[in-house]
Amino acid sequence: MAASRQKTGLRTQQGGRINRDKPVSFTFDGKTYQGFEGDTLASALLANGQHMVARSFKYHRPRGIVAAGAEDPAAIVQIGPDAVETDPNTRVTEQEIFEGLRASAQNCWPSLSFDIGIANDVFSDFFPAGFYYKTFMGPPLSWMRFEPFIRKAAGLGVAPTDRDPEQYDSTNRHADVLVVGAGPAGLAAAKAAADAGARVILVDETNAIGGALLSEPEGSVSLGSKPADVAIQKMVDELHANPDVTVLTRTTAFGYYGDNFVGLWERVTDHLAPTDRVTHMPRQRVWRVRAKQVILATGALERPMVFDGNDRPGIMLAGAVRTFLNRYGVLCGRMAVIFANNDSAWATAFDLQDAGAQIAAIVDIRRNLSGALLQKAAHRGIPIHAGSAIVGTKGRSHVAAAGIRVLDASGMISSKANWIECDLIANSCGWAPNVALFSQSRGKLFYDDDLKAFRPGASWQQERSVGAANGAYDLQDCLDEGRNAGAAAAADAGFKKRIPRVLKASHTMLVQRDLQIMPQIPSPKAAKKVRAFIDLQDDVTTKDIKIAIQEGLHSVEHIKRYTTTGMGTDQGKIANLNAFAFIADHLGKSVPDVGVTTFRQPYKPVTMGALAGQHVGAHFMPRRTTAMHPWHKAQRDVVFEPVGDWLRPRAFLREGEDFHQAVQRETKAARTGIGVLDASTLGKIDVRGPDAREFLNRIYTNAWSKLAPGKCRYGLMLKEDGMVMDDGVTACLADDHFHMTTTTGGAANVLGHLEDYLQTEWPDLKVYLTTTTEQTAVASICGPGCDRLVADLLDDVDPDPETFKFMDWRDAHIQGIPVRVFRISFTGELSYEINIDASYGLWLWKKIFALADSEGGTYDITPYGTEAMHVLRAEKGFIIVGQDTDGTATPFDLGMNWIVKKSGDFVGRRSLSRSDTSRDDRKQLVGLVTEQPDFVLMEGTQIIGSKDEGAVPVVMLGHVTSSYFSPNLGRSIAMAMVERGQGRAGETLYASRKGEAPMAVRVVGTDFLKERSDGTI
Amino acid sequence: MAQSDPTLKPPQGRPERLSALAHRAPLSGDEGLTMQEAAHLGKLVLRLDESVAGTIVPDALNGVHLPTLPCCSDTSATGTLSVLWLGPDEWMIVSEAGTEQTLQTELELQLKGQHFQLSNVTDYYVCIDITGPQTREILMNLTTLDMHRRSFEAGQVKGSILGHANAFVWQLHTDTGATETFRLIVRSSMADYLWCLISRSARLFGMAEETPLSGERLVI
Amino acid sequence: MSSKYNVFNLLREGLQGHTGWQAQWREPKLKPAYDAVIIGGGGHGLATAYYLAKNHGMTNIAVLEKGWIGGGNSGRNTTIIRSNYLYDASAAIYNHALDLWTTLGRDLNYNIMMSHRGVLNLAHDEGEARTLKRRVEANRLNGVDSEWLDAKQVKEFCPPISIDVNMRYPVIGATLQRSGGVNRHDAVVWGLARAADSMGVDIIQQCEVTGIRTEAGEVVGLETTKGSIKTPKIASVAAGHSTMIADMVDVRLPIESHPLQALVSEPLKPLIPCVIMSNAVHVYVSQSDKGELVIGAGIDPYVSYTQRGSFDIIEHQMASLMELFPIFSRLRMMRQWGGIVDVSPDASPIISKTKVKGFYINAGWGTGGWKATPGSGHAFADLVAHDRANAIAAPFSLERFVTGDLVAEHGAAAVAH
Amino acid sequence: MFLIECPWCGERDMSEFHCGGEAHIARPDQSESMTDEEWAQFVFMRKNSKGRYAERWNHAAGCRRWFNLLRNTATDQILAVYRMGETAPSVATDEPVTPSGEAPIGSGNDAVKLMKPGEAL
Repeated sequence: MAASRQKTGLRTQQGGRINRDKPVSFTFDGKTYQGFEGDTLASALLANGQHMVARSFKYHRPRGIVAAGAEDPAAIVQIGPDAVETDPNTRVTEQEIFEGLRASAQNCWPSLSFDIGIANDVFSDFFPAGFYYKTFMGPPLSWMRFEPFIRKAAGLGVAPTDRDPEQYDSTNRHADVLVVGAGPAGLAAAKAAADAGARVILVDETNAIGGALLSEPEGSVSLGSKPADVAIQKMVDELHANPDVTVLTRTTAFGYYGDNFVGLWERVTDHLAPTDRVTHMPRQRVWRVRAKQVILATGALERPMVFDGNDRPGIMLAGAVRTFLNRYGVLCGRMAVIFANNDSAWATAFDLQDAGAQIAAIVDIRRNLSGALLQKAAHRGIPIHAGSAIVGTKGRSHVAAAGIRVLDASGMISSKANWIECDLIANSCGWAPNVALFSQSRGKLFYDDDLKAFRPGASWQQERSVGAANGAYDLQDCLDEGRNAGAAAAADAGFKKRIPRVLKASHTMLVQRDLQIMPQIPSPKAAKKVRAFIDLQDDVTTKDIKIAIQEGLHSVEHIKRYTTTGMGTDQGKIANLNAFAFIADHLGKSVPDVGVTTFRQPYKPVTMGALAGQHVGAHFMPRRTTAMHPWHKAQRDVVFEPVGDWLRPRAFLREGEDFHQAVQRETKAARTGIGVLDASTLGKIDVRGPDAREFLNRIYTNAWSKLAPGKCRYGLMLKEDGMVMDDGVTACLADDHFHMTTTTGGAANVLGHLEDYLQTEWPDLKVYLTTTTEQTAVASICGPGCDRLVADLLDDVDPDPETFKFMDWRDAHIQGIPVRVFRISFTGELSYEINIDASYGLWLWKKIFALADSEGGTYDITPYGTEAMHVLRAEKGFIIVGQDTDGTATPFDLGMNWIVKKSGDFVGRRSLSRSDTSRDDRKQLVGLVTEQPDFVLMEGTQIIGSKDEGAVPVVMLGHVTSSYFSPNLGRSIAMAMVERGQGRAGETLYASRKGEAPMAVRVVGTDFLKERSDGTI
Repeated sequence: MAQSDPTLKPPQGRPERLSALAHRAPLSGDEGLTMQEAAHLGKLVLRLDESVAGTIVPDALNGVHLPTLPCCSDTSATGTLSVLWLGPDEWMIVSEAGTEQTLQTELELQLKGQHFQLSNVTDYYVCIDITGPQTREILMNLTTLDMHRRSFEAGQVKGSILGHANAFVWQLHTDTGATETFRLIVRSSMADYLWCLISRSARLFGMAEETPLSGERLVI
Repeated sequence: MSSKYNVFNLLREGLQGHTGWQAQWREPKLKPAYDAVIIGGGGHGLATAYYLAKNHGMTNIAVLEKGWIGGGNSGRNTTIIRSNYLYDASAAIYNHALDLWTTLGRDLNYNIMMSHRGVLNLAHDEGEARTLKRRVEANRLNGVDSEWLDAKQVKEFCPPISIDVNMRYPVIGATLQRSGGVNRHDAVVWGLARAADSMGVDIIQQCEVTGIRTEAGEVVGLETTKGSIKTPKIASVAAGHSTMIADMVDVRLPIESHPLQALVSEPLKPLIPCVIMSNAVHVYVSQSDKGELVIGAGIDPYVSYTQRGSFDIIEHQMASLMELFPIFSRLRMMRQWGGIVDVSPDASPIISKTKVKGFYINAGWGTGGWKATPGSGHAFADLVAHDRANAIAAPFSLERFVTGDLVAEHGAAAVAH
Repeated sequence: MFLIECPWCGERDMSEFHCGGEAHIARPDQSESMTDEEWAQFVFMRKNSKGRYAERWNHAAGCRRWFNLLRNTATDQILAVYRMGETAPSVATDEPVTPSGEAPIGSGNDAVKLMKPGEAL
């Protein structure tokens, strides 16, 4: 076993598409290694003889590198310099190395080479598929005792510990033709489409253009008259020169969504050393592409053979071994055994031998091999084992020998074991078109009996699959399919048909031929001792699938879920087809009869940061602010409240005050001095047209036919279900012209609601709507005697309340600037709302405060915030839609019968007379006062009928919707929705309190100021 | 009261007019990329029946038509007055700063007798102008609109969503043809958000990234 | 032969190569007649069958499933279990379900991995706090476990969450239901199927109902792709496809079927200890026992049966997640999928008789049906067995949309996950 | 992620639109004389069809116009766009062949759609 004891793997003397002039050092598990620019972590580790890089999920078995790309099942590690910029579960076959890269093994303890978790493997007989469903069922909650241990054992990598310092972007593109995959087929397609004048996007998920051609020995293939690498570079240069073409490498098409929307994920800086990263570049970028036509040239994926002991590091896909050799200049082993069921793997043997490796054997399950193939191998002196199979392997953390036996005609074992030492088993069970994106596009697959794989059938979207993705494995076929599809796609996208130039490949490569599938290679061992892995990451063996089937799980989806096959981070890219074939074999069905599991987005895992794009942190959602906001923000200690998208000042704290004290002061000031509120955020809608009145009649619950110009009226809006939706004051500007206001949070909804009715239900009404919310800034000035202040402000209108009456409005000027003044009030106090063009809002605001005594003026002016506004309106018993209502209150429930007109339809009217909405035992809005005047009920407190709560469930009569300490009444006040509340005036009820005796409350009217003057409270 | 910000000084003399982006100075980047506000342009929204719109050319508009082709605009020879199609019965009239009130009065007079609506939205909207060869690419980071030259031509105006903000994207007619200018018309309260989001996208082209004003205390 | 699941049988089978396990349920042939037929082999349908057999002795019944059992919303949800609903009617059914969940694994002899790890519902502003506190109070008086946490306590309960006060939507508090949590959806479906099957219930997969026969306004049988069946009782539990079934007997439903998406991350070592839900930021997340972050968001606003939603929703969901958990940004989304949720106008379910005698409907669970599974099956079985709604089911009748007595949970919580 | 053709503005991304639900539900004129049952039909009951479905959309971020859209809800294929007040055009589509309305292609229900042996491409 000499070969296996020394470090296997080797960098070749020459060849490969790496930059041997640029050595790069990196660390894996603390040890420093060397690689070259252009290496992936996988190729660099293999060049250093490091095959084992991970442990499997369940049994913690050693895992090596199997594939060379995104399809690798289990070679995943943690990357990153520290605990913050760390990337768990990173595939070594995709991570490019850079100077200083740090990688470490994950899901193992204490180390990769010695992992305690291997105990699971020792007892694996007791942990078959679904074992956890059969145990840990003690008394209730007993799972809670086991779960922490299970959770700790599960999981793979470790999440970052702090906020990601990187930026991510997302961007939108429209393309005539999007080509996914830049191998020969994709490149030919992109070229043909671009030549036709189409806008083309060509993407490849690796760092280079060329696809499978990059896995061929340099100079071995020519396209046209040039070596392939030169021809490709020329085509790429031409594409780059075309302003309508975008070529993206390191970019994965991860999701094919509806209407030809494809998501691309570009890794912009992940391959660069931190010192090489340009600070303003995003780490990654999502391209949201809307393509008229899509061409899928996503290639084919190689299937591994399923045999006993097939999971040891050093057992790799033959195609991957060839890629590592020819693209990266790495020999994956010095002593190789090739195990195949088709011709393609033989090319790996020949290339390996040419690079200096020894080929210990080619084992092929086919009994009748083509003469040419046999001849070529014999000429090279390679031992051939036709009609044979590898039935077992040896080696602990690396494969050391392959056990070979001859198969008889029926596929059974017919010889004694022949153990051959090796440090590499390159195996191939044939190739399957990579149909993930095609299936995501919702096209129909069909099972190709020649390929023994699914390939694209009928397309559903504007899509074409070409090349190996379409089952065409021959190079010339790929070029031709790509070229034709590119031209056809451009034509379908509206460009003039052109006959694209033919590109001739120099020769036919060794492709899959005479494929013979054996879903599981037989083993001489007792069935229970066989460990043939189908899913290498989640440790699913053929035995697990057998158990699932034996237990009656026959749907492929059930088996997947029961065994977790295909549910790892690779999503079973190379495992699934083997699983389907094995299930079919076991159930005695055909593969298409068994079906396939869904190919879900994303094709491979995409960082959540990239998906979130730029819409994070300060850009997550806009904060809308008013014209006066700079003034608010400059106050010494102001607390804001988000209201819808808006930020409104909640209270302006003065030195030494807490929030409560500030609110009390502001509330008091608005009734005793002058309070000023920024009311700019209220929604405003201009309503105009000869039918405007009729429109308002239908939209609001009350009548609008007689409101005279110059007057305002309060209105309540319902939804068709009869529940209160919004409220506000609307002013009549002219007979056919109204100015409507809405709640701050409801503005957009209301406009949508109104436009909906106008355009769809009543298109005959001549009414136009335009939102004017932000055109005006609004200062609401409130308090006894505030008319004097308003008089000082206005140039030309006398605000004397005797002549400028409640619910009137006037046009006026302030220093020549037009304003509109409304005498409306949400506090019950004398109040004027001054509307001014928003660009003068801050000026007006400052002008008002220049009159304050604190600024050397003469008025006692207090700015107040939304919290004081809430208290003030509650003192007067005004509702806030959304606080005192919750979508279940009718106007009657709110005691607002007066606002519902006696006749005439309006939106929601019919719902009010349904049997349950007209019941008298509904919850109705009332005022509540506590027995202890200084006790403020918590909003949300439940109201009950008796002093003793008794046992649960307790009958609840209602709940407190608003509750404050009113400085103007010197006591607490509350509003509540209470069952039959309107008939309970004077009744004592109880407010339930956690851990304390219920507090007695008395039912009163909601207008507390009136209740006080009536002597009720 | 903190009064370090000059805009917060008590007013003296003439009324002081501030746009919602008054706190943002013009920004520039590579290859002549610039972003600045076109402050206080007059803006009126006109609603009028589609069927009469094509026949009406109010004198007040100086010969500029109400475009009836979707997403089109018409601009006066002097470039000082434009009418943008916003919807089949909706236009925005953009005029020089300070002219909107006179224009509104004249239009009201001339349209008398029609069923129409004319609303002053001068302060409702803010105009952000971006100029430079990379403008389309910057906008692609923000909008799903097709920004290709074949799809978005000079003079066109399209309502869309930029980031999370509704806005009209209008490509101005430029005489030189060399550099393109896109004018974004966005609600005042969203202007700072959009400005910063654009600057974030434009950082790739050498513009300084600015972040939205924040720091408001929201939690007691 | 190892029909009983326990650790001893597991060890014994381990030594014997697991050759003794029996099929968890049979693959019976469709019989010509049943005492009742349940349409829909998801969690709710199988629970209905289980309780019909167990509590009401009705074992000559069939569950018909168009695809494979548990393949609809049962296999697509984020398995959040909680019962802290506002209204009495909702609290009653969801709390009943929570009680049943607690012992269901043992009752079924199938570990459903019921993890009572706690559910946080976050409040980001005063309005939300007010609404949530109201719920806590109502829950307390209804005997539902629920409490209020301030921001600091939220951080203690769920350390990775950001409670940065400068966030766009700062966390100002949350409700916590400690008995809430998550469980393993496949296990629930399979455990219910195995238990129902063992009592004689026929579970027929790949069997689509193509028509319902009625005579004089009464159900007499139905047609399926596997043949005709005589039955006096049909219980429809078809979730997103409820309208298609109800259409067969001309019963109109107040339901719209919308796409709802969810996704999981790659598996990670334990990261978040509980379930976190936010309405304002619109995302909910927990971590599965396997280590995947299980993440859900809102529905798409249109009717669709494609089991696919819009990519925007995923992007917004991720942005929302970054707002709450900025440390997640380098983690990766591994798999996303969509389901079809049957949304009712008041965000409450329908468990009801219909104008057609013998035709019962259980639908309208919207985005929040999983947590109710055993409670829904329990109450529905009672209705089907007795042709009369019990106290738990009564408030959820179809009639409420006529009379206006809605159970308006959406008014209380915007989204009823 | 629909690409919706606004009757005025042309093809735009779905994010610019707002869906208003089922189309052609006219608000009753004489609601007072309707029974509670009839009123409930108008307010709450919906066709919720699988297959051809007419619904209302609004180009909220663009021209703010409401229009109708005919879509196959089994596949999300948009079949037609037409203006308010117009009746739905007749458009050929894969109508549901079974009660569950499973479309032969384009739907994600149950499983990945496979072609039958001999089925033409």
